[in-house]
Amino acid sequence: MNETPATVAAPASQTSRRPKLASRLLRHKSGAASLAVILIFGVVAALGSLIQPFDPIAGNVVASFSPPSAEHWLGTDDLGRDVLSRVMDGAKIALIVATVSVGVAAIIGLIIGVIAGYAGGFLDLLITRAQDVLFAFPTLLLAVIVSAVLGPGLINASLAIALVYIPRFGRIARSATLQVKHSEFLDAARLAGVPVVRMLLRHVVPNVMPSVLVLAALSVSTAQLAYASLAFLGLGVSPPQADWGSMLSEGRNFVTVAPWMVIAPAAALVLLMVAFNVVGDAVRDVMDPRGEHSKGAPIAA
Amino acid sequence: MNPADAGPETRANVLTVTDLQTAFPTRRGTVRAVDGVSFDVREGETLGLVGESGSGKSVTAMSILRLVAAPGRIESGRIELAGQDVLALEGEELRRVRGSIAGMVFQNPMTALNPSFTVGWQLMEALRAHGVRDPEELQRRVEQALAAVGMPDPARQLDTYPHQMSGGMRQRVVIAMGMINEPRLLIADEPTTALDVTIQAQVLNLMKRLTREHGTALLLITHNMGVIARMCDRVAVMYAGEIVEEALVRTLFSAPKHPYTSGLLRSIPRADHGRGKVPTMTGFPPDMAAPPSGCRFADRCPYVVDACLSDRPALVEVESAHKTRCLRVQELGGSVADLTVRGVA
Amino acid sequence: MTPDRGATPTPLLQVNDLVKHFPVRGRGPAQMLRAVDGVSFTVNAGETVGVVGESGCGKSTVARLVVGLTKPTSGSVLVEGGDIWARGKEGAERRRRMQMVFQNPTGSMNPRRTVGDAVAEPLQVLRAPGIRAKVEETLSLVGLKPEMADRMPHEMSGGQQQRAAIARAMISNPALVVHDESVASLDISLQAQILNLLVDLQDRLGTAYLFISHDLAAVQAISHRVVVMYLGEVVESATAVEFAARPLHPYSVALRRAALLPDPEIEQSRVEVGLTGDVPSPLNPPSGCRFRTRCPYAEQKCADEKPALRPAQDGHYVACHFAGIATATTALEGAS
Amino acid sequence: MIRPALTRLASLFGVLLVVSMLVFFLGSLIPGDLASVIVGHEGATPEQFERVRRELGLDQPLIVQYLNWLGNAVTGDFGTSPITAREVSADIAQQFPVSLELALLCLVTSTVIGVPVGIKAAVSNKGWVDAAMRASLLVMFSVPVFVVGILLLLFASAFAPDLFNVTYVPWQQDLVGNLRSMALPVATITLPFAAMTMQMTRSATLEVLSDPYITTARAVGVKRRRVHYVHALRNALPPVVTFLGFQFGVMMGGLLVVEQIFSLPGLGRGMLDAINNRDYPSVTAITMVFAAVFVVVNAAIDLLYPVLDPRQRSR
Amino acid sequence: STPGSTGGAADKTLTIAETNPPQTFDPIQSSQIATMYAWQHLYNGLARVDAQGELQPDLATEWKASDDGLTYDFTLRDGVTFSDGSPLTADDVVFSFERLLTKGLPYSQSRFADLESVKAVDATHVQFKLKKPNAGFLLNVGSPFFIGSAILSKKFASSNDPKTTVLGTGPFKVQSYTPNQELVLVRNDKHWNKDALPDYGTLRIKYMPDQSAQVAALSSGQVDLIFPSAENAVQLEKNAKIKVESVKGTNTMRLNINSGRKPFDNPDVRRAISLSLDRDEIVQGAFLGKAEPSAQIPPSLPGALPLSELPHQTRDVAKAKELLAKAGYANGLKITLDHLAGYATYLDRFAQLVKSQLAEAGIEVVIEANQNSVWLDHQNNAKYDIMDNVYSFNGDPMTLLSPRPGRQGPTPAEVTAAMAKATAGSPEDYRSNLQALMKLENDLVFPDIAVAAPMSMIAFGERVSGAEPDPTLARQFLADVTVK
Ligand SMILES: Nc1ncnc2c1ncn2[C@@H]1O[C@H](COP(=O)(O)OP(=O)(O)OP(=O)(O)O)[C@@H](O)[C@H]1O
Ligand SMILES: Nc1ncnc2c1ncn2[C@@H]1O[C@H](COP(=O)(O)OP(=O)(O)OP(=O)(O)O)[C@@H](O)[C@H]1O
Ligand SMILES: [Mg+2]
Ligand SMILES: [Mg+2]
Repeated sequence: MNETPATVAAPASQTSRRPKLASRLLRHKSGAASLAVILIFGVVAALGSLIQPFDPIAGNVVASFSPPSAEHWLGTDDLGRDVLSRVMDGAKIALIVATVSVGVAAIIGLIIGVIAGYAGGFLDLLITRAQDVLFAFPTLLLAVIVSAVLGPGLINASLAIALVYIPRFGRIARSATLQVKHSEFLDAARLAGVPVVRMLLRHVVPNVMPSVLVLAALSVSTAQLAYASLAFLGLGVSPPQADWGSMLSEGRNFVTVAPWMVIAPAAALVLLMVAFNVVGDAVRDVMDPRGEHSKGAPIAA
Repeated sequence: MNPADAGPETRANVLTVTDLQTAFPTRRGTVRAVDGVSFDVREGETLGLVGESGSGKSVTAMSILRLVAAPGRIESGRIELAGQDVLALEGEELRRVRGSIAGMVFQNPMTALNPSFTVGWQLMEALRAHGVRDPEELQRRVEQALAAVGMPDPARQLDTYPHQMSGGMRQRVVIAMGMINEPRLLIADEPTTALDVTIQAQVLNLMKRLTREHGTALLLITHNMGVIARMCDRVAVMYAGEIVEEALVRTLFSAPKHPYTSGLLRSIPRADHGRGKVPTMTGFPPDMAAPPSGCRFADRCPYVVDACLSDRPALVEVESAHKTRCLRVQELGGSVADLTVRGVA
Repeated sequence: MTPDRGATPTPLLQVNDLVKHFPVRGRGPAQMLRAVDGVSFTVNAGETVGVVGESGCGKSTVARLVVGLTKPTSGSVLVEGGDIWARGKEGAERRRRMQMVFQNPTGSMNPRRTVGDAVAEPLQVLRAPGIRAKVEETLSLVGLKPEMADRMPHEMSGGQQQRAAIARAMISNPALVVHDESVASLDISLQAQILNLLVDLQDRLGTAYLFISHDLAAVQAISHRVVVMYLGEVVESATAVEFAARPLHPYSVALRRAALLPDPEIEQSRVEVGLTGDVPSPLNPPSGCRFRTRCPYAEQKCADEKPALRPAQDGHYVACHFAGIATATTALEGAS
Repeated sequence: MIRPALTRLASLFGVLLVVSMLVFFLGSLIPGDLASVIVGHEGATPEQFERVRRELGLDQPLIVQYLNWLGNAVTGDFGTSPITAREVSADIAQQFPVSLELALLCLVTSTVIGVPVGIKAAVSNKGWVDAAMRASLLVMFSVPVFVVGILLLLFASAFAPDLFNVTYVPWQQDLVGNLRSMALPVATITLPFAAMTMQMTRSATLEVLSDPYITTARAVGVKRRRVHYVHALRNALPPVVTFLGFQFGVMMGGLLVVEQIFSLPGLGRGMLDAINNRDYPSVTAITMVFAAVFVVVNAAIDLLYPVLDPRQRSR
Repeated sequence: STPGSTGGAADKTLTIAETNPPQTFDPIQSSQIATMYAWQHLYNGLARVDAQGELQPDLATEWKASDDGLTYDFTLRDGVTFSDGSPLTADDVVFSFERLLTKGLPYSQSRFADLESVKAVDATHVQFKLKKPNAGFLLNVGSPFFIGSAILSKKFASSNDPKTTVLGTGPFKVQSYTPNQELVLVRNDKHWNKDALPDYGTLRIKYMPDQSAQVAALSSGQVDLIFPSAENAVQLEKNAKIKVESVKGTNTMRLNINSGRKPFDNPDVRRAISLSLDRDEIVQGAFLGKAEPSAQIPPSLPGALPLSELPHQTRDVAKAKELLAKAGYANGLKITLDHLAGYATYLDRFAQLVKSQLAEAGIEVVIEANQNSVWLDHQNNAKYDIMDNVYSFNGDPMTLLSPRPGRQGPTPAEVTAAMAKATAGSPEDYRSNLQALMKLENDLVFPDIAVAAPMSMIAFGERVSGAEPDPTLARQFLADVTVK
């Protein structure tokens, strides 16, 4: 009469494994669309001069300030250079700044934030204070110092921005870690003997990621502007190669004379930045355990 | 006159649920967690809802106050609460019903309380939501409610945060919150699971007093057959989203008509079972995303015949106040309780 | 105290005079909450010890202390005679031999990882081969379909989550599993299935259980011995059979009395019984016997003198000056 | 009770000390030279250079310069600017209130916009109004401040010349004038900052919205708004507040562009000038001000944490 | 201007916008032109060079040089007082110049490098003694920017710090100064020349670092007058309510060449660079047409030479290539342009044009954009290849032609000789001697390549009339402006 259910045969499986993050992201409508936008910018940046209609840095002063036309789709700038080509050229810088500065900062910030939050005690104090020092340093000064030490240039300027951004990621990651630190699922993992590193990677990081992602997406935009100001101080790429921020700061002097000089780079910037933010949200959404229909209230089991 | 003194038939229905269907769209397809459930609860009456884990009891409870979370949806049916059509209510009307006409006690006390607010604040919040403003009255009523659920030192607990309480204490707070507005219907989803038996007894006594003295109707969801036995007037048994049997409590325990009910009752551990020798049913409930077309219990049922696999049985009233959902109910005679169940010697 | 010392020289688990105090800051000066206040018991290999007691009496805290999730204020937890807080690998190895099923299944699953991942975790750590197969097998053992491995915790009902949690605790064949209300949210048929399963596994693998529950019936259906706790202390300890027959502590008796029977005939005519009085606060426990404030038999002595846990009969220990004054039979008489 | 407060205080000063060392020693790594700035861009003999350097004390070893500075700084003396000969502390006393006001105003306005929109975005999965609001905030966020600022200026000068003031007016002097001078700068940065606040709030709110206690609150009939703005928000607050805290820090230090465009004599501009001129006393002092603000805000947030999250109180 | 004997209505205010605030009020302590704009309202010199390059009396009514050119005697004007009413005496003049010689910045001191001593002959006579004759001495005394030549009150300056407090003889006195924000000046009614006083009582100078914000301020009427950049002028010209006035300016934009470095020590390389520049395109591209091609001495100054008469001032790419080949760079050359970033937008555009124009001659230019302090550092230590720079006119045209020892290679002997000849020569021959020097420098392309002279522009609203910009960008003209 002892009937344990040990012999239950598994009914024919009709569910596949949970789809991977990437494929879920691709099914997220606005997420996929924004990913496509970023991809297009990536292609434009990668192909570079192959698809640019004109040389982005050579112009003809005689043809300056020509409004958009069949020849120059987005018009020409103060030195007669093709705005479209320059915008296309700027895509590369925008993407490098975005990925290097935010990528490096997010990864390092995540790591040290999670470690600080999880370890607590002295290590926490040390990391937090070190971050505080970085954070307490005026952004501009810090970036100037770093660029000065590393030398000017695109990558170095991006790294300088990364250094400036590390503490924000660190803080966010730390506070998110503190929130999950005392959850029972970590206790369960501890009981399972999960080593610390794996515990952080598998259990803590996924729960910390949402806030980090949102911040990362936002930082992509601010990084562009930070880069523009470093470029202004002479710490970015060497002119006349131009990032969108510099094009804008140049163009705004002509906003009533040649509005296309502002509109074109601004549109590119906005498009890319919004795309990054929507993708950030989308990743957040698909990472949400509550699945595709993420928003809304709970289910009570 | 105390409404509880009236005969059960003359008492008014506080809750009538008719053909409720609640579904969750998922990747695997639509899960019909509640699939055509009908029942009613009268003033001063206690209806027990028992059944398999995952059979849709909680979802039914949530549906009554329309608290089913998106993407879950009430697809069809009718819920009448104290004369109001709940599914037709909008915004503010619906909100006023919640808590005051029907109160709710949730299953999991560990998470049902807001960690950021004191217990006292949260209880007062429930009162404030229904117009109580006077601070002294708030304080008095909250203390009363906490005392009523057997909370030691109620005045002190007001300033306590949920995380500072044990599971049992939290559960009592949750119960107090469900009852604080003296609702006409109390929906209690496993209200005593986290409590030890002495406290459980207090809580049950309290609820019983409520139904007797205030005529509060009680929809009690529990796994504990002892609680059912003690508390309920009638019992509905759920299986895979459906009610498979509904009867007066004594009838159900003594003469269950549905094979599932019978199997359930026999699974209650008894002293004479011996360690690890509790008789159980075989198998597991069907996948609710693709339920079988026939009887949902068919693949676990010892009495299954071919017709069971193809025809979906209806819930029929086989005796007065006794409904069951089994094709073979007539054939199997009065009760399935004593029949030998397949697989159990 | 080690009731069974004679039977097995070193019990699997030995808990000695365990104390856990939590500092609580409220209004006024900081206070100590005495969650666990001098608890001792043992669990032998292959044995089930049931723990019952008032809610808030410190059962979960004991559970966490036993598996090493919380460090005790004082006292020790020994596995096969060795302290689980020993430095280095030794302690970690001892702690690893114990698993726990948490009281709250929802909270004990990472909301962002599948149930299968959660269940597989203890094996992944050991880098055992054939994890997926083992996970599916274990899931079916606890009555979950193998495909459930790919679900997220929130997609399962409370009972399903609970079973997954049990599967996780069992999968690495630990020497001891602490069940903190592990069957409370299951329906009875499942409860029975799980209880049978636990017994079966115990018979096959020799796993020991520390089984914490409010449900006396369930505790008796699985335990060899029963420990009764009240307000951070052990008040009674006996074999399950003995406990079923003759609970000696007034609190144990009250527990037995308050347990509901699955019989409407009895229950609906039962007069309202149960303990009166408020549960005292662990911040400020009563002097002497902690149960005296609710005990119908309390006398002055109970307030003055703390009763020690002493043997009443062979293998039956109780902490009461008047042990046996209340009996289950009188309780049952009172009930009918 | 007292010990933690003291260690806390000590660590704050520790941070300030480390910052001051960093700014001193790292600052010297920046290429460019104060003496060059002072000498200017026409001929000077090496001897003349030496003289200038000696007068500035730049010929001493850095460590001596630092210790001198530290000795003076603890007495509240941050020296005088070698460029303007003004007391650095007097300059800062003038710049600080400007930046503080700007940052506070922006913090308030961006929070007032960002938090509700963020909650709204989190709680409603449909509704094009929310989508549009979010989208437009994001768009505003991505347009550089110097473009938005200039457009606002142009529009205002063409259509509403009375609504703004092109130069800063201290509020003690004329409150209305002060608000007119702050209106455009605040408008310029409010939206981008609001966009950030909105995103953070949305994310934090989404995290808590699915918690069961939210259902509990709804079940007892708490008004929808109150559920969102009290019950949910309260639990979403810790990360949002952390974020707002560092937002405030960023604003104190990073509103340079706005200060430039709208001619506000704030710390950001002071810092830019100081860096450009390698006016080390000013650079150091302004850095210390930023650091102090940051440290104070940080400490305030840390103190706020247990208030916001009771679970962090008794541990 | 037509002020009455007491000036016009004292309650009227002229509000203008300047981009950069003054660093200091001490007229020997800054080399920054924006700082000197503030001095111009507050101080006077003994004499002043006018737009034609002629020296006009100011605090001194007359002066006389000795025959050997070593002694100059100045007679002070009667009745001159400082703005606090204290009279100007010879002691003040002596004090001012002695202060310059002991405490002045090298920048100011170098203008009077040949000055040996100053002494008061009596209360109204001052005598300057030079170490050697200097034909430019008087012109330096007459610097419109008062570089080292402003007269301070001895009594005041000994007891106050002139860096932060002011007492001068100028048409205005300081009412208040809020750094980075606003300088409020009021009319100095004690001024000796009532004709030089404005018809309004207050001059409010707002420091607005952003040019576009200045345009907005001007169009909204919050500011009466600004000094627009070329792009702002282009925009403002479309605004009917705003008047834009411009004159040919005396500033010159240049490329400094570090002749101490290879290959710039080779005159042919320098010539090639100069020949590669298309000055017309630069005028158009960098200045939007608001400039003219220029040699070291700009066309607006007397003594300027037509560019056609100067070697290497007209583009000839073929010849440039030829010279490069001759110098051994037939396959091109890669050089760095040390660009002064953040100074002016025209300079940014100029750098980019230089890059593209030199590229056509096979010279690849890498633009290194540097902040002021770095740029200055590179310059002072000769750590650059070529750098862009802007020179302003300070009275003595020699400063526009002087090599800068230590910042480039050694000065060729013929240049040294030509300079000595001009300095030692008579003031009457000064102009023609300088012209010869300029020709020589253009032939050697040393010490720098002058490219263009931007126009001096002002833009003002309807409240203002009678405003005429000064070619030197000097601000003294503001006292002549009439405010409605
Ligand atoms: N959000 C959801 N998405 C998909 N399925 C859901 C969701 N919520 C509930 N379900 C499913 O609906 C069914 C009914 O769940 P419900 O919580 O009502 O069960 P229950 O009877 O209360 O079980 P238990 O006794 O274990 O609490 C379950 O099969 C569950 O998996
Ligand atoms: N981290 C903590 N900080 C402060 N007090 C705590 C903490 N954990 C538990 N307690 C307190 O310790 C006592 C024992 O709690 P515990 O959770 O062990 O009780 P329990 O016996 O498991 O109760 P239940 O049956 O209700 O789950 C309770 O009063 C509880 O409030
Ligand atoms: Mg349920
Ligand atoms: Mg517990």
